[in-house]
Amino acid sequence: QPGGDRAALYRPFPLPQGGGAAGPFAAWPAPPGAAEALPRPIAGIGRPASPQEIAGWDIDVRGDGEGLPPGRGTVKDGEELFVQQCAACHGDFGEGLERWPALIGGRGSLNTDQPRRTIGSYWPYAPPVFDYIRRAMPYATPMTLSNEEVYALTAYVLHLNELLPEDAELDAEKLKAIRMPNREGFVLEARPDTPDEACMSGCRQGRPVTVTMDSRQFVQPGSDSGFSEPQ
Amino acid sequence: QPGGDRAALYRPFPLPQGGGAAGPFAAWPAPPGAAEALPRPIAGIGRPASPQEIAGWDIDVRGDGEGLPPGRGTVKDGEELFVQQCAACHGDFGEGLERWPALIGGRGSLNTDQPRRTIGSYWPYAPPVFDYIRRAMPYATPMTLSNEEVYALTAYVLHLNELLPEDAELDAEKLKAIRMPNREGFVLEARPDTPDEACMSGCRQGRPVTVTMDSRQFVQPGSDSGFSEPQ
Amino acid sequence: GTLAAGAASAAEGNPANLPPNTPEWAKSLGPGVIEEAYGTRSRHETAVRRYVPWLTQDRQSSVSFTPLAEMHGIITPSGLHFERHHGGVPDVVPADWRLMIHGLVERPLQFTLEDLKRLPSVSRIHFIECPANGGMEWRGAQMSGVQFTHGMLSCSEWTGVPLKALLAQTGLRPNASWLLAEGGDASLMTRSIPLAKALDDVILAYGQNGEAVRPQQGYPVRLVVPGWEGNVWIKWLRRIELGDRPWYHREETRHYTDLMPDGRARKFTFVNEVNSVITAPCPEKPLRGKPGFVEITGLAWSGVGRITRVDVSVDGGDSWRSAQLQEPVLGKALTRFRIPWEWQEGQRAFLQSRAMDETGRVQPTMATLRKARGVESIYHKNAIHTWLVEPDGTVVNVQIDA
Amino acid sequence: GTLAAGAASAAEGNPANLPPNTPEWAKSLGPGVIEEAYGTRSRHETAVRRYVPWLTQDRQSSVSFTPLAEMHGIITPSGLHFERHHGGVPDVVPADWRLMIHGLVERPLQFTLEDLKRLPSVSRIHFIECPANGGMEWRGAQMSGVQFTHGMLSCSEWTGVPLKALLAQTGLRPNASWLLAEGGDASLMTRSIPLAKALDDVILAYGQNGEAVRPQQGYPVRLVVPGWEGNVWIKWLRRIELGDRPWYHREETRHYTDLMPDGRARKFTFVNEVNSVITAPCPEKPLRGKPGFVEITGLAWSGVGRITRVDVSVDGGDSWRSAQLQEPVLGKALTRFRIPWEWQEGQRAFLQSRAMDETGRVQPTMATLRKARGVESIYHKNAIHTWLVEPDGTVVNVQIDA
Ligand code: HEC
Ligand code: HEC
Ligand SMILES: [Ca+2]
Ligand SMILES: [Ca+2]
Ligand SMILES: [Ca+2]
Ligand SMILES: [Ca+2]
Ligand SMILES: [Ca+2]
Ligand SMILES: [Ca+2]
Ligand SMILES: [Co+2]
Ligand SMILES: [Co+2]
Repeated sequence: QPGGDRAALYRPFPLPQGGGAAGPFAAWPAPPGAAEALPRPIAGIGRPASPQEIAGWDIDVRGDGEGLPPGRGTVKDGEELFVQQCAACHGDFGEGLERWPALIGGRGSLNTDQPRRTIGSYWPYAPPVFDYIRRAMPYATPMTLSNEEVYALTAYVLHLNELLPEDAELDAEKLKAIRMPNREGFVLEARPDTPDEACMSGCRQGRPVTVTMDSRQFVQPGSDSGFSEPQ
Repeated sequence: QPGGDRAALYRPFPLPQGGGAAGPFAAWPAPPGAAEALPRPIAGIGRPASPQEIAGWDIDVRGDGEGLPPGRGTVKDGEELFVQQCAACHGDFGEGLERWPALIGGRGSLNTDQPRRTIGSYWPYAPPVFDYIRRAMPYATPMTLSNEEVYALTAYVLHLNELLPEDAELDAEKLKAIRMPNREGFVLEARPDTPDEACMSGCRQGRPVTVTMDSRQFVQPGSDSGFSEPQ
Repeated sequence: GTLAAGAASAAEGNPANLPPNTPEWAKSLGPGVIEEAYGTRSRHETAVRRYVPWLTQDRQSSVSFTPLAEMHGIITPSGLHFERHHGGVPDVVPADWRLMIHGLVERPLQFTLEDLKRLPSVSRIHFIECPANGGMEWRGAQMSGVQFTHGMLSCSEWTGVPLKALLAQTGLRPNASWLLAEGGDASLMTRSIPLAKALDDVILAYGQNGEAVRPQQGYPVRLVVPGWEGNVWIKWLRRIELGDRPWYHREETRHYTDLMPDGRARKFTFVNEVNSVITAPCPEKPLRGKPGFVEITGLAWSGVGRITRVDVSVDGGDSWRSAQLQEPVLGKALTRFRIPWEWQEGQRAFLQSRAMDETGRVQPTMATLRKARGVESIYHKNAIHTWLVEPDGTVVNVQIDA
Repeated sequence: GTLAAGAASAAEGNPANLPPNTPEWAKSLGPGVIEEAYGTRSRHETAVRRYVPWLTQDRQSSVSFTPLAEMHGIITPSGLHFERHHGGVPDVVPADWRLMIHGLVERPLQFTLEDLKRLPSVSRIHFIECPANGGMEWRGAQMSGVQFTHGMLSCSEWTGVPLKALLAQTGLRPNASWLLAEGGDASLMTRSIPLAKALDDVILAYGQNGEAVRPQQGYPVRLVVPGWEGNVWIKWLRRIELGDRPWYHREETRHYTDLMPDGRARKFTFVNEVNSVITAPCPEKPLRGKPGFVEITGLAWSGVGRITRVDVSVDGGDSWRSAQLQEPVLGKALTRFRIPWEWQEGQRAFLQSRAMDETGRVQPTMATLRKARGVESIYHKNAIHTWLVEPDGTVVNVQIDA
């Protein structure tokens, strides 16, 4: 690993065989010595979780689509649901109202000085869009939509991002097949990435101190930046 | 010192020259190295305390009577004040009402299995009676009596304890001269006074465990002993 | 399997919130940030300080106890720190607070709170214990739980100014050997403290667990006298007078002296000696319905230094095993110990813990302590404590023959 | 002399309570014990968490900041612990709380809170920091004080069960390499955690500073992931699934990844690197009217181990002196540092602190950090911070050329 032992402190996981080349969805190896690291189990503490109990809570959908439930939904149905349940915050076209997050835009912006991170510009994989809408949206009443409805909403949001045609219907297989624009946009943790320098004297070598930025152009020193009462 | 270095942990003070024989009111020597233990003073923090400011707060009276103010008071005046301001709790004769403390009694009880600690039976020196009444009594309105009144009350309380005649008048010199019955009743800290034993096995040498006292004769296990609401 | 499991859960909670169902709090937003700009605990938590009405006539000169059985780790939440007052809790206005230092000094001075906070500061984690802790047990077991047998005990991170930094400001006369510390409450509480201790590790604390010292613990400034009995940790401190001998005030003669069987009393018994207690199981945390694995846990402490070992017995002191000490083990601080055990329904057991400190002091048995001091010394009871585990898992405060 | 002194005091407080007078609270009884069975702070104390309205649309998915300038020592009072929620604070009923562990395990299990408390426990003092702490400063100085530049930072004593003790209960399939931790709040927050960390020092905490974890910090149970970014310390924990690869969920792709200037983002950047900040003087604690001695104090921390050194500069990094570190210095915990200084009215100064940890990592300058990562990575800003002291003692958040 680059950076040697110290880098392992920042990346405490063995990489998949072949590293990045193995693709994002290869299995990652178990850390060495995992089994031996466990203490002895203690009898009588903890109750079996039944398959049915697990099923109700095991709602996660992985980046590779593992966990996607059966069901399907169309962009068209999604549009209707979106207008009813989502547009108040995200805007009719996912453009984002006030400071509620935008669900579209920003493509090509990531290496500019105004990067905008959205589903279309930043999310690397599509199935987590389903996962996130199901677990967390609509914001004030999450976990109230059916899987069909979540498929439809996911379809509509992906359509808004020009990743699905207007007449598309989405199911698990189709969702897994979608290739997101920023799929290759992620690299592994790369720290430590700054030198370990600790000069003790004459460190400025005679250069006078120049203020490059003064917070007073925004706020007075003190506690002006924030409030302890809702604003 | 008995117990060696370890005893010094429990009595971190050099004793007066001649130890106990020097009498209770001898000066105690300064600990070695006191001056050197101080860091350097920091300029500009702290304001001089003027003699007048000190005088208002420097109310302590030492065991030897140092700090007693000018003034005087009679047993007779004390009795009147006591009935008005103290008897509601301590009883007309200092016998103590309900569980308010008694100010008399208990003489000769200290080495019995029902010791009673009072001014007459336990307090070693008389001037702290003045000190305590002045700083802390009457219980709900302390620091409201004049020095004359405190002398009178002290006189009355000492009279109740048969340490002053009915017609006595008390002032600083007379208070210092009173010899309290338990004056010799105190010895220095004597720990460590138990052995350092830590047997690890077979420690009961076959003796079965006998319960000598079971709290259930008073209370049920749990939180029965106390309350989180005033009773 | 599934149906049976469902029935079992129903007995313990609301099935609507249990798997496979989505709990109600996952389906609606809760309150947002700064709903509490200064936060409080969950409404479901009920641990409280308690007092014992028969101990004192009123609640102003009284004591309340820390619920040790509910504590985790070594830090005592400030809201549950035991209380001991002699005239109630004064409402000291910080702008009106002054500390006066005078007597055998070179420069009598007074300090504002602001002054104090400008001086060099230190932070230390230390226990504070009332020397009367467990005093009710000298004659025999009579309290219903660890809150009352050992609950005049707490441990906090204290921040403030070393007393020696203040004495540096005033200077010391060469003959100064003791000082009088005086509180500002209705009892104007006073105690004499030997100068050697003052120059060692005494702190004037304005911080407790990261925030201001709580009113019940001496706001705005209290003394921290590490390892020494709580009464000398003068609260609501207002004055320090340097002298050349002790004052023999009421609280160091009438109280806080230890009466021996011969009728003489020991004075200046400052140190809280090596001590420990099991906080679970205990009468408040019985084993009823929980056979099998038990983690025995408790607290150990010593007024002269670090805890080096805690042994635990489940057979009334016949055999002992050394417990694990939770790092960091700090001097004059609570030390949490833990040791695994197996308990089976129907099994009687006598649980005890025995602490040792870095000076080699070992906690005595109750019998040994009584032999040395009788039963009337009130203070400084540091005997090995016994919990009886009944066959049904009830835990009882008892004393045994040793 | 006396009269003048009296006049000076009057300016600062109520003369009726100042020497030579007896303050009113020494002349009447205050409230007694258990006036507050669960205590609160003095009514004179005003430190509060604060939020920044323009940062978020609402207060449910938002953040509030610890008032670091008001803190003493290293323990954060739980009432002032910063908050970061994504769907508000759920009111989890403890009897209805369940933890489910499943996936690549031998025995899928669920646990009640009671179950958890029966298992072997540990206590550890650790900091928690939101990786977005200071994120507003990547482009330049824009916040008015240390509460906002560094206040997504706290340190508590956490008590709970090592995650590996729970994984021992369920067993592990040989191919398990990552786990998903899921919260029970309205956002059902999820994060993937590598198994190596889970088996190292991760705790399921039910205790915070001696009492139950506060609702805002995850009551009844949260993950403690020492040294790692706060977002993975899943609160209101309800589920752990073992898997053989990470999940790439929204909070580990869309958020909590670090965008570099080339448009690519770093993923799985878990560690909060070595960092420090001066908490006094600071904009909230200016030097106005206090010339002379100043104790510079602050906090240092590192997500990979102990702090070994903190240097302080008052001249914008030209010369440095090493500060004193308050013992105990604990791994992945806040470390308080202090160093004396003299400041005179009219003097301009640039205060900086620079921490080092036991792995040799040194805090970079803002310029160095920008050179490595640009200004758009939001997270993990650990640059040396600068406070400008103006000639009148005002303290300003600035950035300088280095
Ligand atoms: C009341 C406002 C509100 C409504 C209504 C709402 N959302 Fe959201 N949405 C939010 C907020 C706030 C977030 C960000 C939450 C956070 O990260 O803490 C968000 C985040 C999202 C995201 C993630 C965006 C990103 O790039 O991270 C998606 C996707 C989303 N919402 C979809 C939906 C859908 C679909 C609906 C309707 C079923 C919906 N939202 C309804 C407020 C709302
Ligand atoms: C409302 C009840 C009350 C009244 C009135 C009262 N006291 Fe007390 N007194 C107390 C209490 C309570 C204590 C113990 C306080 C403590 O130690 O915390 C006490 C303690 C004392 C003691 C110390 C006894 C000992 O041996 O420790 C003396 C002496 C005393 N009072 C004298 C007086 C005098 C003189 C007055 C009237 C001027 C007075 N008291 C009025 C309640 C009262
Ligand atoms: Ca799953
Ligand atoms: Ca005096
Ligand atoms: Ca300071
Ligand atoms: Ca004592
Ligand atoms: Ca446990
Ligand atoms: Ca990160
Ligand atoms: Co008392
Ligand atoms: Co987020």
